[in-house]
Amino acid sequence: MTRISGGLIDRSRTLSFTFEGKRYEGHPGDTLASALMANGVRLVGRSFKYHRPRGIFAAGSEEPNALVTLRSGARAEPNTRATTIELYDGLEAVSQNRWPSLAFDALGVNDLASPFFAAGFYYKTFMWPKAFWEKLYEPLIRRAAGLGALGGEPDPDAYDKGFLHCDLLIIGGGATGLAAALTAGRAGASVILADEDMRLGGRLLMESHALNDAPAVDWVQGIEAELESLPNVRILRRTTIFGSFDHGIFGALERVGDHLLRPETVRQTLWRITAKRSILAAGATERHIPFASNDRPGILLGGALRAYVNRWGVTPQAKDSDRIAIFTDNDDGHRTAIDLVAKGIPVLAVIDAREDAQRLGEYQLYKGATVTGTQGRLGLSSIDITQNGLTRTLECAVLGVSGGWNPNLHLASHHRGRPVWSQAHSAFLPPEDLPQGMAVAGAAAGHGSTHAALRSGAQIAAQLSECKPAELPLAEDAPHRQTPLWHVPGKTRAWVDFQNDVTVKDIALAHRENMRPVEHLKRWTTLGMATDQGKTANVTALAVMAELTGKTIAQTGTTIFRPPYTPVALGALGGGDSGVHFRPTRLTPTHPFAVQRGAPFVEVGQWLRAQYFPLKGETHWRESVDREVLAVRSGVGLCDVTTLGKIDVQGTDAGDFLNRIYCNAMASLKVGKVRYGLMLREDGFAYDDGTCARLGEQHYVVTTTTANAGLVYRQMEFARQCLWPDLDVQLISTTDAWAQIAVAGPKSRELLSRVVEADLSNEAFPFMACAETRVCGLRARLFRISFSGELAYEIAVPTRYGNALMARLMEVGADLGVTPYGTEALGVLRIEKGHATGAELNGQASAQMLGMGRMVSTKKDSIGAVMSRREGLMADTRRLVGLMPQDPQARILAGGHLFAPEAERKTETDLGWVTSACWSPHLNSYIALGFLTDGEARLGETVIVANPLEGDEAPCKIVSPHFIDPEGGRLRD
Amino acid sequence: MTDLTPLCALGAPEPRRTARGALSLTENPDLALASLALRAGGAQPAPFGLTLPGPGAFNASGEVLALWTGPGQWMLAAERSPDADFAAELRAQAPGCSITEQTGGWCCVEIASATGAAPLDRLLEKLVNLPPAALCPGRAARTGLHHLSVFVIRRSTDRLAVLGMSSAAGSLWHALDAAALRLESFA
Amino acid sequence: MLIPHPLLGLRDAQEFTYLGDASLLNRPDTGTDADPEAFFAYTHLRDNPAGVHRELWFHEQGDRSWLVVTRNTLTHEILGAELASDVKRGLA
Amino acid sequence: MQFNGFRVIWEGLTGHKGWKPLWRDPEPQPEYDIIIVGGGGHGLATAYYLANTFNELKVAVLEKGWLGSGNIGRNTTIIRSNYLLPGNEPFYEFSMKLWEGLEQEFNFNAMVSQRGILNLCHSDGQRDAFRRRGNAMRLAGADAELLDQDAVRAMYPALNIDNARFPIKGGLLQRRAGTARHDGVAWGYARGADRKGVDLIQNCEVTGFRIDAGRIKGVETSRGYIGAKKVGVAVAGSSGRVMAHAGMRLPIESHVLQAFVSEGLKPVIDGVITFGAGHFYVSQSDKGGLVFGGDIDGYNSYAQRGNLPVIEDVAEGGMAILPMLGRARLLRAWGGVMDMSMDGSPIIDKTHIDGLYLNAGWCYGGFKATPASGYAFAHLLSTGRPHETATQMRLDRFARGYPIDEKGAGAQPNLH
Repeated sequence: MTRISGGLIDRSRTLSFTFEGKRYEGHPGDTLASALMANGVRLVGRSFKYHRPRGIFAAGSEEPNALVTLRSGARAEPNTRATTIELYDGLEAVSQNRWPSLAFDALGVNDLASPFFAAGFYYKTFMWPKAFWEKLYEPLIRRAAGLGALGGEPDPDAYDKGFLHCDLLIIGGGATGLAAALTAGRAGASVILADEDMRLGGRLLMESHALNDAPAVDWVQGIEAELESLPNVRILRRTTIFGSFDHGIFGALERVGDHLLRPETVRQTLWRITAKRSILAAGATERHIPFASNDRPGILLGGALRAYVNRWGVTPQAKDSDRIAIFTDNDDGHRTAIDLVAKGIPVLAVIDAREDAQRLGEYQLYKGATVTGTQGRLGLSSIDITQNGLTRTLECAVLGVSGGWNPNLHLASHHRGRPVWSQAHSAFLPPEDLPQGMAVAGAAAGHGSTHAALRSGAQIAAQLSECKPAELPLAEDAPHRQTPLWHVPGKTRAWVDFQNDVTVKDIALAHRENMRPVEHLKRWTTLGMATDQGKTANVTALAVMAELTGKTIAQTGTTIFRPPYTPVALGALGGGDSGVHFRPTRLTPTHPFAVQRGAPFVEVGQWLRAQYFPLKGETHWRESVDREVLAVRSGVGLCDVTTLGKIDVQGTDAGDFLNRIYCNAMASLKVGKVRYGLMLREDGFAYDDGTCARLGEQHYVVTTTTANAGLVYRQMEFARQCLWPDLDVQLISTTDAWAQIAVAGPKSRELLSRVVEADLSNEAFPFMACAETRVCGLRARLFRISFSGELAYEIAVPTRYGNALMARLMEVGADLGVTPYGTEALGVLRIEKGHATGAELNGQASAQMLGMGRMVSTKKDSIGAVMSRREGLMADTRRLVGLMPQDPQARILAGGHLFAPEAERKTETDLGWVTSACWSPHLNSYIALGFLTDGEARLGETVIVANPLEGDEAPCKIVSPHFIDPEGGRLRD
Repeated sequence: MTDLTPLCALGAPEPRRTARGALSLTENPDLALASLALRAGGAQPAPFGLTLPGPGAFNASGEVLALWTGPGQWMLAAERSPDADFAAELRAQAPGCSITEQTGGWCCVEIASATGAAPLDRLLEKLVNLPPAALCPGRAARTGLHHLSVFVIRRSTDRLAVLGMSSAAGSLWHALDAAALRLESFA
Repeated sequence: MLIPHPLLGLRDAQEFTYLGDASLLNRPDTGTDADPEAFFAYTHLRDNPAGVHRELWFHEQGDRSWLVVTRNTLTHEILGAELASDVKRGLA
Repeated sequence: MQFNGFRVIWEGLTGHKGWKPLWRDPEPQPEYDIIIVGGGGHGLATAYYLANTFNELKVAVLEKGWLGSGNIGRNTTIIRSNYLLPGNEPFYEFSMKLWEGLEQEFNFNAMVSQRGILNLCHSDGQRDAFRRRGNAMRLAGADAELLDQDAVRAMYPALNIDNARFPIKGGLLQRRAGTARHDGVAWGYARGADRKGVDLIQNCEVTGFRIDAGRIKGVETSRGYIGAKKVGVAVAGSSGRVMAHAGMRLPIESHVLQAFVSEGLKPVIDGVITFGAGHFYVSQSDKGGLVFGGDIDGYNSYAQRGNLPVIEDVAEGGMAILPMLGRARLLRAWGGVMDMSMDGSPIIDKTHIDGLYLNAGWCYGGFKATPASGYAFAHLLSTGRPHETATQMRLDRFARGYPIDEKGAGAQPNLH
């Protein structure tokens, strides 16, 4: 065991967990990483490309190596950083990207073959023989690639979304963030303080310095208590601000249940935070220094080593006597040695690359020295130290590497602001052009010392909330002393990006092959493209490339950062409702009636509509549909048509307005009458159609197709507000306010006369009449319109009475054989009559193609009229025609294409396509509608409906699209 | 007087109701609705003696409530039996305005908290993307909620009404109830 | 994004539907003798600036107002918003 | 230098000392026969075919930034020829055939992988539309299959077919479709063009055109004036900006399209899947990342970044059809600027200025078109005549009323 004294873990309680199936114990406050360390586990994972043995390298979300699959089955979470997994009782984790076992990984051979796997090698080979790529090479590569595996089953956990609004969002709960929150919180601003860790404090929890001569954690807990007591401050723990979006909007992921065996409610909550101002106080991430074989388990970041010692009371030693060395180019590296010595841990030495390095504690110091090699197959056993050309190999189990700190400025450049190189900080600092309302404070802005961090947090918060900075504790203020060493030259591989196995050699190769721009370097070597997004690698790689090109780092430039800061589960982004609640469902007023009748339902946009109403004994849907169709043709049928859009249009200029909306005239429509109307898009193509009823002098009701209801309303509001705001017209949608039932068939008048309190005779209420009336003592609207071609009406009552009205009509019409019919029969009836619907009005058809060219009035201006007269639309000879197969039983399918009998079946000879098709029980034949080139001229001729996709063809006679009653006598009876 | 029996928006003869911790959700079937729009240059009426409210607000007096829905447009709501012709009533109250019946168009869910504002505020932040100030007592807003367009009316600190289109009443109820359920299990 | 609605204050852009360049307000209405060239330019040609852009947003999930929003297409910074009907009437 | 496995092994054994630059960094010459503006996929492909196929000798590509920094550098790598209209389908099928021999031709492994694309349908109406489209594909010589629900289920068992808001009824499958490594395509064309003597000039921004009596003379650049007999502009995303230098307004708006990649995962999705009722499509890269996307953000933008609502919308779509994705993590999101045209289809044409040619309006379909676009543009530049598969992709089709509107959405770019 390598647990040592101290730390912020609760030793009074023990948690049990498994890694690779082996049982271990840890304590509350542990991460999986610290707990594994405490159990002497050094080998945790394998690298992506070479499958190199890897251990724990960092102590936070920047971890490149220690990736595990957490949990199992449907809950398996691949690629999870051991350093961010909060230990819970019963936790199970396994390593990834290895076979058969972590200790012995067959694909370790990749490491031996590494000379052939240099940067970009795969672009240069695997091309012969051609067929082998998909069949052999690629499958091998795909199998070897990837890291962890998904469970493959539906994610069983629930996710939540929410929206928060605040004056000030503080990103990071370390010294800087706490000072800022205290300042703004006391000033009464509404503050949200978010931190990705399980507890507030940031680096303060990981360092040994005192605040006001007391342990820093005491101060942290004091502040935390005060913030908790402020009603205007909201603390979000375990919450990562992962993205900065426009106008002060941030994406935040709260891990509500990830620290539990099973979430109590939701696993994670996605918060969209809208903040007037924000302070980025995300601290900094330590760099390493590439040197020969620098990737062995036991080699980790100096600051991380310090964190494990101070916060978790643990070291990566295998046994207490193991010696620990530090390799650094700056003073901060020495701190780790000082903390280790203070804990009585054997320190081999501090190897400092600087000639002028000073010893800051009781340990041996090698000045002007570097680490030039390491040994140890599955874990570090010794290191080579080179000083003045002399190399000695010393036994050493742990090596802390400190290459200076990179400010965590990611969110500051999510709007593509370019980080600025600072020689003084030997790091990139936040860009000038920050996201709207954002300020950067503390280590994220290059203020590294505790004192400087506290001060900048308090001061910036004070500026933003126009108040005094909170008084701050006394804190260390050590200056930043560093002489950057970007890599230790050598022949053996020195890793820069650990997870993707990018070495200094790969960068040199990219340079040699002229892949020098930063983006080429990144893409050629895959640098920074791993799950850690190169948090510990990118800047170092830039510096190496700069050295190779002889440019400065500033000249070499940098890549910018993109969301998310750390990877975010798609479950959280996709939010709670997938499944059947993915989108709203709209039900018709007679839905209960249809359910009771056992009707199957069909999706029409968001609506569910009854498809047909099967009767006992009917075994095939066609039986039901044919029966329903014939019932309408010979008797009377009922169909809920509520889904059609209804837009109420009022105002003294309503008629004039509608004249401009419809391509045909509407102002001339008489009160109490209905007219069919066609709307065009401004580009001249047909947009939508329906009936328009004039209920009063200044009151019209426009009906739209189900699919376009919302779009037409938007278009009409555009016309009203943006084009002709001086017209006196008011619009409002009433689609849901009225239940509308089509009553169709020769016996429809007879049926309606039994419930409607009005004279329905042809004289009193002729075809295309409308009226406000009463049915069963209830206010109602009656329209004499027909979609089926039969004598028909549509009757509308207040929505909530629709179901009862349907039942009543069934009751009083029993002797007439009244029959409810669904969308299938509706479709057959309208095809028989040759009415266009969405299949014809598909946005690609002109009024001419639909046979309505003459409807486009030239006597008035209306939307689309001018553009409908463009050459291409006028010259288009395609027309909607009817098609009857020579063999009535030959099934025609919508989507077949049309050809002259002798023509070759190819694009050039394509004459059109079938838009709609069905079996007509009335005509005892399959029938279809389609757009056909020279359609009018070809009436009576034969075309082939070709469906090569499904391998069938049928010769058809070209007929009028009005298969029944072309003169429309039935409608008018 | 009709002899047809109406259904509630959620499809049953009786209104749906449920309790989730401190919160109770109740379908309100006795809300008659009609919209009012000013004609060009028309004066602003005071139907039922109500001063029509400005943007983002509502006014209530007795059983009638007026809600701003857009420039020169309001929705009026009153407690009425389902077959009442509220639009006709309003037309008489606001001559020269464009009045449109809306009663059947909407499903109204009343949400009440037994423990003050907090549970409603927690619920709202899970449902709608509006700053708390936009939904404090006396305020009302039309906004998006789970891909639905809704009116949210903050009747008082501990009472809230949410109106969504009646055809999607089931989806609205699901969204509200699921959110309330999750809050409950937190409490 | 946040749209500064002239009547309702800042509202999330998700409540809105975007149409495009505010030049769509300037329909070349000339009754029946309209110029096809002008209509073609109106319906199809755009300045498409990389910078300040006046554009139409519809408050579909709000008060159903059409707004003219002035926004920088390089930075997404919003410089203002007016009711489209006011703009069309020359009031804004 | 020829790339092959032996070379890779030899260099591996000899310390990779022998590798040469993939391309030169030449200084611009005073004049060229043809200048291509834009070193993205289409510009590089155009230069490659000009030099290789049409034997043009003095060709230069001028790139504002680094080669391949256009949308070829940020897309979802899908290649397909599953279009509907005669103005498009033959062109994209021509592109598909070029993809099929591309790597051997330019001696660079662009990882063209014909893993198949499956478009899911959720209603009878959608299936009918797919039948019309599938037949159009067959008639143009492409492959297409209409799958029923069981076939879809067998192909992708992880799809949410039963417990879905929009149940999956079937799908349209093109087996020859798939993916290609986007950067590899740019680099392959760049290297191929360079080897044929094309000058690839990076960090060279075109700031103006020199036009004399209606005829192009050359281009003003950040590296000085460069003369040219012909200039071809292939700068999708910036077409409006660049052509403004020639005083042209285009039937194009610039919009941002976001794309996404997950952390690396072991193989779980073999081909490309697109959701017909939500906005989502996905494939898995050879490195294991799930590459996915959805709708454009919808507003004009040159910012190369998008916003959160679209990220959520895309993820919702993903969860709706593949609920196993809940545990996968989004690693990176990026935004590209799309040339959204007024009918959703591209433009490869002359302009009213002699010698000035335009290749633009690719919306978000540009990547799959790269080979055919380069070839057709080279054909037009070199012969003065449009390539047979691109005869309808004309600039004047909007004025004359011959749109190529696959979706039937009309003259509103953000609906295409």
